[in-house]
Amino acid sequence: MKAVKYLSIILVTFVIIAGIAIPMVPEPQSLFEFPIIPGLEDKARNIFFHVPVAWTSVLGFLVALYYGFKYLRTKNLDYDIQSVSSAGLGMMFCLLATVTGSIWAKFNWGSFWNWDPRETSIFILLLIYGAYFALRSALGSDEARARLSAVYAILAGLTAPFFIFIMPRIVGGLHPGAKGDTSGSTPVAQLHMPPNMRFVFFVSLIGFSLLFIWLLNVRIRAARVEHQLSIKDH
Amino acid sequence: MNTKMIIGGLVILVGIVLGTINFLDSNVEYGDFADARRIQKKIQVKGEWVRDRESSFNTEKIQFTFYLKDDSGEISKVVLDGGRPNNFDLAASVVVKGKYSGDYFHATEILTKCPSKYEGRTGVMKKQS
Amino acid sequence: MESGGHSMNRVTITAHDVAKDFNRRQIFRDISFSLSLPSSLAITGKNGAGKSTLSKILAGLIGSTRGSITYTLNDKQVGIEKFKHSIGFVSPYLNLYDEFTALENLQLLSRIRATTQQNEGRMKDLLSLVNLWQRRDDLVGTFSSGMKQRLKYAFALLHNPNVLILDEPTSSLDEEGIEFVQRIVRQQKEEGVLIVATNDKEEAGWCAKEIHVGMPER
Amino acid sequence: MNFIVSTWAIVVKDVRSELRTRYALNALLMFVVTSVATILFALRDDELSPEILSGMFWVVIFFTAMSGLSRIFVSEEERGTTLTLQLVASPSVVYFGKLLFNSGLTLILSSAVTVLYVVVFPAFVIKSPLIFGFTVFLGSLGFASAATIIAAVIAKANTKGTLYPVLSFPILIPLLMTVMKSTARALDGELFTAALGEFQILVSYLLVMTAGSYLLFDYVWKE
Repeated sequence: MKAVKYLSIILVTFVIIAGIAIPMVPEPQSLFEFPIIPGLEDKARNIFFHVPVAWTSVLGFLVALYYGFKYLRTKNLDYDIQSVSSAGLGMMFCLLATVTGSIWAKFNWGSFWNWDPRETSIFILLLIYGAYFALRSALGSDEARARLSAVYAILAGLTAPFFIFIMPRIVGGLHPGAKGDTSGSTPVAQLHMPPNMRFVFFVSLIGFSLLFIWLLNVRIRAARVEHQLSIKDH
Repeated sequence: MNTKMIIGGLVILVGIVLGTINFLDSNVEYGDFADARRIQKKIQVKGEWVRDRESSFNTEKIQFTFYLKDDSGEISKVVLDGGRPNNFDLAASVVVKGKYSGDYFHATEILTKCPSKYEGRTGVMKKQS
Repeated sequence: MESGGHSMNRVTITAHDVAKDFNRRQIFRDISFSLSLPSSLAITGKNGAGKSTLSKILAGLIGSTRGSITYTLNDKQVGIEKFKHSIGFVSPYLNLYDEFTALENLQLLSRIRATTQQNEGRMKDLLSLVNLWQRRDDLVGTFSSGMKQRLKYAFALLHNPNVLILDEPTSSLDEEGIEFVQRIVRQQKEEGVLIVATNDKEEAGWCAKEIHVGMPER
Repeated sequence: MNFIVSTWAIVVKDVRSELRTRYALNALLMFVVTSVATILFALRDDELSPEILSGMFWVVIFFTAMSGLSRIFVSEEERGTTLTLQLVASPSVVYFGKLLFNSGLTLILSSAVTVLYVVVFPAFVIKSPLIFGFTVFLGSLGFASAATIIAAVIAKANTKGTLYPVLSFPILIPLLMTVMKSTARALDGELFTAALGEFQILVSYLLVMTAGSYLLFDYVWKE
C-alpha cells in the first residue's frame, strides 16, 4: 500500500504540473507543447482532471457494489465497512466531477447545466449515492444497514445498462459521445488526441485510480478502528 | 437456491441482450431538410452554418435567422426562436430541432458542436513531421 | 386433542455452533444440540439474552450470523422452505390479521400454505379447543390480547406440525388458557418435538432438556 | 403447482384486506384527483404540448404510486404480520404475490389517470391508442416491479414515507424517460412501428427488474 500511496502522489503531481504548465501553441513541434484546439484553448486542460475524476466516481460505485455483493454472500460485516467506505469516496469524486464538468460547461457551452446525456448520467449517479446514504441513515441495526444498502446498490447497478441504452434515443447533446457524435460512444474511447496529450491523460487515469485505492485503504482502516472502539465502549 | 440463481441470471441476461439489440439498431433520429418537409413533424437536422449568406437577429420577435447546409448538401433558411448561441462562430456543426413551415425551417432548439473536441490540428502536425 | 389421524413424520433439528450478532455484538454463540421426536427442549436465559431470537432462528424466520441449523424429514435432509410446513410457532412477535375474522385468518393462511387441504372440521376442532368457536366470525381486531394469544395456538396447530415452538407460551392467558396450553404441550412432547422459550421456571420444567442462552458476564 | 396456488392465495388475501380497509386505493384515487386539480388550477386556459402532457401524465402516476404502493410491505411490518407470512410462505411466493397485487393496483391507477386526463385536458387526445395501450400496460408493470422491491426495502427503515420516492426515483428514471417518450408518440399519432424500440426497452426493463428483485428478495425479506 505504501507503493500505491507514493506512486499515486507522484503521478497526480506529474499530471497537475504537466497538465497545467505545458504551453499550448498553434503548431506544436516538441513533446512539451500541446496544440491549441480552436474553441477550447486552455479549457481543454480540464480533460486531464474531469474525466479521471468522473471515472473514479464510477469506480467507487462498482467497488461498493462488489463488496455489497460479498456481504450478502458471507454476512461478514467487514465487507460492509469496505463497501460504505468506497461509496463515500465515490460520492466525493462524483461531486468533484459534477463541479468541474459544470464549470467547464459554463465557459464552453454557455450554461452550467444543460441536461446533456453525460450531465444527466452524473446527476443520476449523484441521486443514487444520495439515496444509498439516506437509506443507510434510516436503518436501525448494523446488520440491516449492511444487508439492505447492498441490495439497493445492486438494484441501482442493474439499471445502469438502461441509461446506456436510453440516453442516445432520448436526448441529443454536446458532450463527446452524445447522440450524433460520430467520433465514438464514450469519452475514453474517443481519443483523437496528440500522443503527448494522450500520455498525460492516461497517466492521470492511472494516477487517480491509484489515489482512489490508497484513500479507500485509509478510510477502511479508519472505519475498522472506529468500530472496534465503539464495541469496547459498551 | 442454485437453480434460482440460474433462472434469475438467465432472465436478466435475456433482458440486457434485448436492450443491447435495441441500442445497436436505435436509429438516431436525424434527418435532412427534405425529410423535414416531407414528414412535417419535429425533427433534428444536422448541418453546417453557411457563413457567407446573411444572418440576422430580429430583436422584436427574438428570432435569429441564418442559413444551414444539411448533410445532403441542401441549403435552407432557418429561423430560431431565441438568440444567437454564444459559440456559434466556432461551431463546426450545428444541430437544429424543429419543424419545416412554409419556406423555412422553424427551430425551437439549437445545439452547437465544437470542432471534434481534442483533435486540435493533429492533421497538420502529422503532415509536417 | 386428536392429531386428526395424521401420522407423524420422523424429524430431527440439529443446531451446529449457532451464533447471532446484533449491531456487531454477540447475543449468543456456540449453541449446539440435536432434537428428534419425541423430545422437548426449554430455552432459558435472562431478558435480552436471545431466547426469542434463537426460537426465530430455529423456525427459519431469521438467519444465524454463524453456524447452521439442519433439518431432516423422514431421514432426508431438507431445506427450511420445505421443513417450514412441519413447524408450528407461537410468539409475541407473530400477529394475525386484525381486519379478518378468526376463521378467515385460519382459512386464508392455510390457503397460502397450500400443502394441506382446507380442513373446515379441523378448524372447528381447534377453535373450540381454544374456546373461540363462538367468536369465529368476529374481527381479530376486536379481540383481547388473551383471545389473540389463543387464536395463535389454533393457527400454530392447524397443519399438524411435527415441531412446535412456543415463545413465552402463556403470556396474557388466563387460568383456563394455561390449562389448554399444558394439554397441548403434554401431547406434543410425547408425539413430536416441543421447544419452549421462557423465563418461567415452571414452564421450563415442562421440558426434558434445557439450554441456557446468553453471553457470559464480563 | 403449489407455488401458483400459494402466490394466488397471497393476492386473494391482500385484495380482501384492501377491500376491507381501503387503505391504499382511497388514498391513491384522492391523490390523483388533487394533483390533476392542481395542474388545472395552474393552467387555466393554456394549451399544453403533447411532450409536456405526457410528462405530466407520468409525473402524476409516479407521485401517486409513491403514496400508496409501499403499503404492501409497510402494513405487514407495522402490524407484526411479517413473521406470520414468513412462516406460511417462501420468500419467492411472497414476492410474486405482492408483485401481482401492486401490478394490479398500478394498472388501475394508470387507467384512472388516463380517463381523467382525457376528460379534463382537451389537448390530451390519444391519436395512437395501440401505442398508448402498450405503453401504459408495460410501463405500469415495470413500474410495479421496481416499486415493489423498494417497498420491501423501506419497510424495514425508520422514515418510510419520505424515503420511498428518494430510493425509487433513480431506479425508475430509465423507465420514466422511455414511457414519456412513447406516450408523446401516442399523442402525436405516430405509427405503431415507431414505438417498437421503446416497447423493447420496457420489456427488457421489466425482465431485468423482476428477475433481479426475485434474486434479491430473500435478503430483504429474511433478517
